[in-house]
Amino acid sequence: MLKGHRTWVFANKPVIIATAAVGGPFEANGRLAEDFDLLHEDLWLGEESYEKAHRVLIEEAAFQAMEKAGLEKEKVQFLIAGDLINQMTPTNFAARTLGMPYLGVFGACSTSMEGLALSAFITNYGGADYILTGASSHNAAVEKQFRYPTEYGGQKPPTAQWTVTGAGVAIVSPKGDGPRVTAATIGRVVDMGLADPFNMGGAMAPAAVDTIEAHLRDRQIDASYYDLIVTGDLGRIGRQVSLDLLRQHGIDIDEERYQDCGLLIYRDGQPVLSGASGAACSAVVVYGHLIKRMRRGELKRILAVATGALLSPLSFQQNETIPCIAHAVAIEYGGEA
Amino acid sequence: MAARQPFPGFAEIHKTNGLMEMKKWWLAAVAAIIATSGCAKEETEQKQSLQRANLLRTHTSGTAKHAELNQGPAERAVAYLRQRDDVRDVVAVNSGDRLLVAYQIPHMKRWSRKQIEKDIDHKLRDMFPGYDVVSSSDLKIFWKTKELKANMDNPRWDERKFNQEIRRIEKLSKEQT
Amino acid sequence: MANEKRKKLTPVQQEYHLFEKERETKRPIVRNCVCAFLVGGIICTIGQAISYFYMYFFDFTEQTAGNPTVATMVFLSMILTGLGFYDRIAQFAGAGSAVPVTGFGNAVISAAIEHRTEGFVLGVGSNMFKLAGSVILFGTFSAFVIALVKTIATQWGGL
Amino acid sequence: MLAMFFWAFVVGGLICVIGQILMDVFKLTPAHTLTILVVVGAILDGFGLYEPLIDFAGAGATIPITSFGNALVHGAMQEAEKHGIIGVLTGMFEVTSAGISAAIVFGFIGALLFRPKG
Repeated sequence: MLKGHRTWVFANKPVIIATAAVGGPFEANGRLAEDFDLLHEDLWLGEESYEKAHRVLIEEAAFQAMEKAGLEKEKVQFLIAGDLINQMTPTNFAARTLGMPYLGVFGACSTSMEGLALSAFITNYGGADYILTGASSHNAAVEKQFRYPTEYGGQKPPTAQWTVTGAGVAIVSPKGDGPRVTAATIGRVVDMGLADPFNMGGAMAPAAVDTIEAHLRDRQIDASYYDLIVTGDLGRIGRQVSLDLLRQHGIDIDEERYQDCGLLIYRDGQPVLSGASGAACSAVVVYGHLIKRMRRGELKRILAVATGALLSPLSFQQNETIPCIAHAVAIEYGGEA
Repeated sequence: MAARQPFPGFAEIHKTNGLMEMKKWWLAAVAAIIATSGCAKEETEQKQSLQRANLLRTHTSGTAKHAELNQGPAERAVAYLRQRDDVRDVVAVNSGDRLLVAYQIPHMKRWSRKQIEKDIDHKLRDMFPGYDVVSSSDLKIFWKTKELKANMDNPRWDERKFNQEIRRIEKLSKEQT
Repeated sequence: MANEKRKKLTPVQQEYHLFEKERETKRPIVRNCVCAFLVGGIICTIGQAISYFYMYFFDFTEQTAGNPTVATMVFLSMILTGLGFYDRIAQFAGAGSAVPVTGFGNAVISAAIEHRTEGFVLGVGSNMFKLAGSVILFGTFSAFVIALVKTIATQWGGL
Repeated sequence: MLAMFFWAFVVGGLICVIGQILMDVFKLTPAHTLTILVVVGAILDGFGLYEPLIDFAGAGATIPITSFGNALVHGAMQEAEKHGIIGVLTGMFEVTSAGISAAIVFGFIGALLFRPKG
């Protein structure tokens, strides 16, 4: 049901019955290593190319989630997923392996919540019994496409971010036990004219602020309604900028309750500069870490705002600025749910 | 590493033992290269200081022992270059109508190396009109000429061999990049 | 250049630019310059040692020792790139490892390694110069123009 | 010889600092920075200023990418002196060939031996 301008409130509250997160070697050294279902110590995952390794990440996460939910892959009606590589081939090939009816979605690093919002919408209206949704990225494959060859010695400025290697998926169903998706706000493209591909956090912050504001306004709730508002991959700079922007717009958020997936995933000592990014960043943190915390009862209501920078190497080279987007999904567990 | 639950029949954690082996091998190779180049440098310096001693000796004892190799012109060239303030070190040999002069320019004057070279070449040609003069400020030529001079006392060296060596150095000095 | 770009933006965008700039982590320029100086200097010193090595043990003069030295440096760059060290050094050294010829070698070699998965002809062959190509292009073209002007000036300038 | 090492270190280091400033202050990509340095090297040689720098600093001037531009001009000029204007075109890679051919050969060998580590 549409509420306000661009927020869906789901009357049937679709359930996230199972989630899974797969990570690479860098994530294994990170802060959230315990929350992954599977960690690889080799970036290649034994495959011939990084793109193939990327595909394997998605497949593994999907199989893990289905096993946890006790589902055969034939029982899952739809797969809604995406990644960052050209034409989304890793996800396409994973969909070939999985053999499910498939909707490929692209929202850059906001793909995870875009997929979750769509899945919740479809299941809420009886469109499916089970939908598998997720997002993934592979550090080396993404670097290869968006930046330089992985072994190229180009110094990254302190504003740069580290692309997460991993995949996070969730299975959404109209019934079952687990955290429930209660609302979702679809973001619009916001472009504040920043053009530095090594400062994505700064570029994406206004998009996150725009979506958070719209969400709170549409639902007519206060920021304190949520135990945690978590942004996708704004990093250190983006988080600070968005926090200040929100305050400037009169939305007071407790700093403790405003976190960023890109800052949660790694340890302080890891050389990630401004934080993590990538489509997998919000996916593995929400589906791996936060859903687990909700199940443990530590968090009751969270708002996950995945942010995406909709650029390509081509658009950057043609001096285009970076258009950004953010999608917000409210997940609640316990209490009145 | 934590939280690894291999999925039966599907997921496998791929170890990188083979790669590690290779890494070790390469490291050893790199270490060897560094070690050898380090030694080489040391040797260079040692040898050079030895040569300096040699040069001193040949200089004081005089090189005119061999009647067929009268080093008069070479000594005159050395004497001339020694008094120039844009020459730090000099060594010269002559044989027949060939005069080979190698010198080093003080480092801060190397900026105008080309002009100094040209100037010295002109001056030497004027001083020794009957000679085919080859002069160079190149370090390699300097080393070679020194070596040659040190070998002059070697009884096994005859004039033919000596001339051959001079021609070789000459060719070297004319080589361009 | 940055200012020109900014002029095209709407006032709201301009305001955000300033807002964001204030909160941006500044590049540690002084630290980067010191690191670049040290690492760049060390690489050049190693180059000097290698060229003395060639001069001492082989028949190379100061003039001709440059070629084998450059080749050796590119070889060392290949080893470091292949073992995955060069990009680590570069994150610390910045231009200190990019400007020396080892950086040129790294640009070629990293691209060659990276695109090996696309095959040797279409991958390695056609991507090898995707980073270093611009250096070769502009180096060659500017050298052509300069040499042409100089030659014309010396040949017909005297007329 | 010690003086040579010292000045190679200082001059090489300073050229790298110029590169770093281009990258950090003017926010140029590494590719732009290196391109500018190569062109600067070529221009300096056009005015006959790069050779003295090489004489003075040795590898401090030959190892940075600026020497690439210098060598290109040098090769072209050498040939031009011998064969006139056509030499400009034919002599270009005479001197630089070592750097480029080494990069090509070792690049290919690298691709045969290594995989990117990520």
